[in-house]
Amino acid sequence: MSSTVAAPSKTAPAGGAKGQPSGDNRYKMLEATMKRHQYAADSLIEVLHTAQELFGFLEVDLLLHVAHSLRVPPSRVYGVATFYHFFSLKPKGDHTVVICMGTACYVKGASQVVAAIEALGGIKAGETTPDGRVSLMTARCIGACGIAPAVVLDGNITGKQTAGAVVDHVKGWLGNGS
Amino acid sequence: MDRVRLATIWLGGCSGCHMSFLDLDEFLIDLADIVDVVYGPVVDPKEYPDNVDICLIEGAVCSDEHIHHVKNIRAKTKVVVAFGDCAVTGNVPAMRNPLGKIAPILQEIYCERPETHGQMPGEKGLMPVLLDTVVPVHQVIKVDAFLPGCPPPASRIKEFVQLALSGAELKLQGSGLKPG
Amino acid sequence: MAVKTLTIDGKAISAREEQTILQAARENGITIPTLCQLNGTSNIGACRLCLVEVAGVPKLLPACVTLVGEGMQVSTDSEKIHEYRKMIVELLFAERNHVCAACVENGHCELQDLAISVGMDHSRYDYMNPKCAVDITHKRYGIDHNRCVLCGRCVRVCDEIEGAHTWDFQGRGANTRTISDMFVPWGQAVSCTSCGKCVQACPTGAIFRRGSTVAEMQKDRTRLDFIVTAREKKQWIA
Amino acid sequence: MDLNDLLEIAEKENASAKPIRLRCCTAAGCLSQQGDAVKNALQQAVADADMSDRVEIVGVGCMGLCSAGPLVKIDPDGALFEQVQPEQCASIIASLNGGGPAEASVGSDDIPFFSKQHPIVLENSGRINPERIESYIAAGGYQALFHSLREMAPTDVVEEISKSGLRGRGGAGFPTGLKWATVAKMKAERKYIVCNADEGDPGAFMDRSVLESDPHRVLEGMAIAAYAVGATQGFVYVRGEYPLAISRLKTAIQQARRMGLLGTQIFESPFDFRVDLRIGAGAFVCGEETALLRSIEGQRGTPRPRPPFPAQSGLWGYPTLINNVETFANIAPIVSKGSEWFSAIGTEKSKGTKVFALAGKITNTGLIEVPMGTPLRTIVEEMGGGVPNGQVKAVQTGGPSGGCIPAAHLDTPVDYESLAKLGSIMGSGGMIVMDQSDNMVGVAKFFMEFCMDESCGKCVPCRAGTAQIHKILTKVTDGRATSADLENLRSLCEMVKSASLCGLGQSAPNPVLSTLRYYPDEYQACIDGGAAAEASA
Repeated sequence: MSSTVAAPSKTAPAGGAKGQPSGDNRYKMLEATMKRHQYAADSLIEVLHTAQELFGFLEVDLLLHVAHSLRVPPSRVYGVATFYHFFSLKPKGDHTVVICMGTACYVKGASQVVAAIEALGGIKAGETTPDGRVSLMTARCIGACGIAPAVVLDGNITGKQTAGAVVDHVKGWLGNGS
Repeated sequence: MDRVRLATIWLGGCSGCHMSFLDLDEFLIDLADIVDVVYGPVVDPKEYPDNVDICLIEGAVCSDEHIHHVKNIRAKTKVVVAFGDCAVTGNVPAMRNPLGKIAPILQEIYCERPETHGQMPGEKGLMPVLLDTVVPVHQVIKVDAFLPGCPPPASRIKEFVQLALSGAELKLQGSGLKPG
Repeated sequence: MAVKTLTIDGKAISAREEQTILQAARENGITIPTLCQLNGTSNIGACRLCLVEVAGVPKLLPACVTLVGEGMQVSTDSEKIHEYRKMIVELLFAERNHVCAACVENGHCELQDLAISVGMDHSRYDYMNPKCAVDITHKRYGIDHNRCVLCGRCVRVCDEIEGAHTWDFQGRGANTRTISDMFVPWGQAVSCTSCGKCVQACPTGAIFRRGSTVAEMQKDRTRLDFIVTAREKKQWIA
Repeated sequence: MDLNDLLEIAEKENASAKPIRLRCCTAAGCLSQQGDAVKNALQQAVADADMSDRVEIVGVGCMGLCSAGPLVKIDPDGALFEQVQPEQCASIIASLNGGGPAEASVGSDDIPFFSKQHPIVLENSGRINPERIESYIAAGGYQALFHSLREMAPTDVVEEISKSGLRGRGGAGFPTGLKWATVAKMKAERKYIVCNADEGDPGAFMDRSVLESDPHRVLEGMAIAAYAVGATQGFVYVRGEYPLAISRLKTAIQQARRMGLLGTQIFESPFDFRVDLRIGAGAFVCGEETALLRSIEGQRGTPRPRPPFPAQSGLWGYPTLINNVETFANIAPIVSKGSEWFSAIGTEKSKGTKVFALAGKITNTGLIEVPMGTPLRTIVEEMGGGVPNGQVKAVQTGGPSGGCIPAAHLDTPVDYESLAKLGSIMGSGGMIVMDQSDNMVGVAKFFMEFCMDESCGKCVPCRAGTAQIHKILTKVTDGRATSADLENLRSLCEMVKSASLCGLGQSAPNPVLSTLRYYPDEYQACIDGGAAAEASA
């Protein structure tokens, strides 16, 4: 029962689309997406997809900008952004390893792969190594059950994986700084 | 009729439930005619006796010592009663649970706060070991009846004791169930 | 306006066709427990306390959103329903950190009243002990998430009656939390008009008036109903 | 565009085909095993051998046998190569030119895995190029839409689907014709068609494969449905986890629009139909139809009580027809070949075929399509080839909403009713085979963790109940549970099943209840003997 207030460090006034350099092309592209959807409130999820693709993650200021543009209450935007696991409010690491935890992968030992990477990176699933190199995530069945266990390494689906092989791969990321 | 062997015990709580019991006032005198208090903070015996008919447990289970007590009580008692909110829900003593494991809490309270003396109290083995999670009594042993309230008002305790003495089902009804 | 006749717990009653089972029951003095339902706001059927049995329907139906039907035979007090209600209330107590003894709402709390009405003397479920924040940044009110039951009454009253939509939920499942604006402390939520409707709407001590101490907080839900009636029906006298 | 144009496109497409064609699987399963590199290497080898005039390399959709991927099939009547490596490609091409046998492992398509199938939904999968609409048209595509629009009244189409006996392939098995008739009867200024491609059950990848292999089939089904019920706008709601399916659908929609097969005045009829994509964002609950609708509307995917059903009040309050991918994929063949043809397949109450995704401890993993009523044993032991070096212990169907069917019931015919009787469900079609090394309490806990994480949090039984069930199961696997805990587990499961708001909560207890029913000893062993081993690989 803590008496602290859970809140992000950053707060910005509602409707404040501040801090967007007019030269930032990404805002223009986001604007184009919203325009294509005629700034309709019900395009919120589509717009958040685009925003995350452009910016990598959804910062509070960015969410406020979207809320303002689509005329959706800020609390609803935040509620939607945190309801769906695809959206990330924190920056991801340089590399990502996504371990499928679908049933087929589970019975073929995916949890051992997760445990191995957690041990290697000293992080839990859903976290990024402190140096920002690697994010570890688990997925709800990526539909590659035929080749379980499946692991997505920087966007590439790989099948029939073992803890050792994935550890070796991730070691490469942690090691050489590329 | 044999005299009823009653025990009470005070675990992790404030003793308010025992105080409320004492608020039974003149009913205590009636009780004394038929009940022997065989164990508890208000009587002398140091060992929990065998063949106890009914035991009122006040307080939550907070330490290894409490676990030992309740298991011992369960083995030697016919009717075990969770007496008051701490025993029933964990209540105030359980408010530390969301803070996480006990070691860092003790560390902060005894060592890190500026107004404290910078060391953990007692030597190893001298003090009961606090549990990471405070739990109500029924999560450790089987509990036969629950008497909620913080504290249960004397009237509710009286009603409960009368139920117990009459041999009726030990289940309070209506506002008798109000926690807090 | 068509009228339907039906029975609730064997009692024959009539109701207007647009009425829900809950409304019909209340009009006839039959109590069905509720938690997420709040007069004046939309019904969402979320707490599942008002589930009733309807003859011929294999599923339990939420009385708050199920319309009356001709010849319907509704049962609100079967053993199964009583047991389910009790389990739901026990789950709610185990889910957050409800400490009645230390709560502003003690004695006036809907959750506490439910515990009494379903005959709960303890929760058979392990306590979850989640970490929950207390936000007292608003100058007049506070929100203690330890006591929140996620009924959504504050969210709906703020959106539907006040129109500010300060409140919403973030996250999902057991990690759902009530938030104000972009998850800022309530005191910094610029959309909040400080109208206090959420305080009145909250069934527990989760949203309270600051300065209230144990058992001091008493809420008046009828004010909300009054506003809606006044706005929609132009009736200012109940 | 009319029928002649369609036939002309088909003719042109067939005429341009070269004498020898190598089909390379480019669905996600094979792609993840270098399927792309294999296709490129084959193309390079053809160019190097200067055989481009008579050999072509075609990327096709899923051929089914994922465990043997990447797969390459030579047409006509050539070999099926398995686990092809890029470095083997030159020898494969050389073998076509009389250069000795290819240095790649040759499989057979005359094994039960293939021969016992009855492809309807998957008839084009692995055959046509999913990125070319011409390829679909050459396989007879969009003719059913033409027949519907030009030769049938909307009510005839509904009637035909009703007579076929088709039931929803998303899991619950609601009669498709009845659903269509309901939407068709609604009077509204607007109606919507929604294709539920939010295939969230872990262990299910049928819909992904259909979308990756034959996206136009789904679009055609949606268009026919739209015509039948009077809708003009459709949405395909696809999981964000399926990027390849999304990109192929996007391509397909563009191509169809360009050809006038979507858009206004389709086939010179007054019928307009537009399809948009909506990408899910990682929430299993959005497979539930009312949650899916809220998600399309840009909101948190929380379900709402039904009635009103989406057929009465769906997207933005308008009547909305929601079917899943496989259901829509069945529509064109039913219209083309007639309801009698379709209803002759399957069992009395479950007509047609069903696509299943075989995975887990089984030799042949991948996709199969079999007539309804095929015994589980045929699927698992004959077609799937059984458990490698082991025995089948249980088959999990229906994902987190389904149950575990013990080996003793392998002779059960797979249809909606039979599976329900065993305490499981058909679900969307995932089948995970488990062997003796799998601990069933661990499996139940795995599914409960899934449901707990995916609960939307709106209703109390699901939100708090799944978390509490998971907690009790953890106590069981840790060896800390008592028989009182087991009793609480059972009663809580019953309550969550009966009292939850939507299908997620109502079915979440199924894996626990079915394992309690068939494997009570494993639970008891945890209580008597301490911790259970987690299911191991």
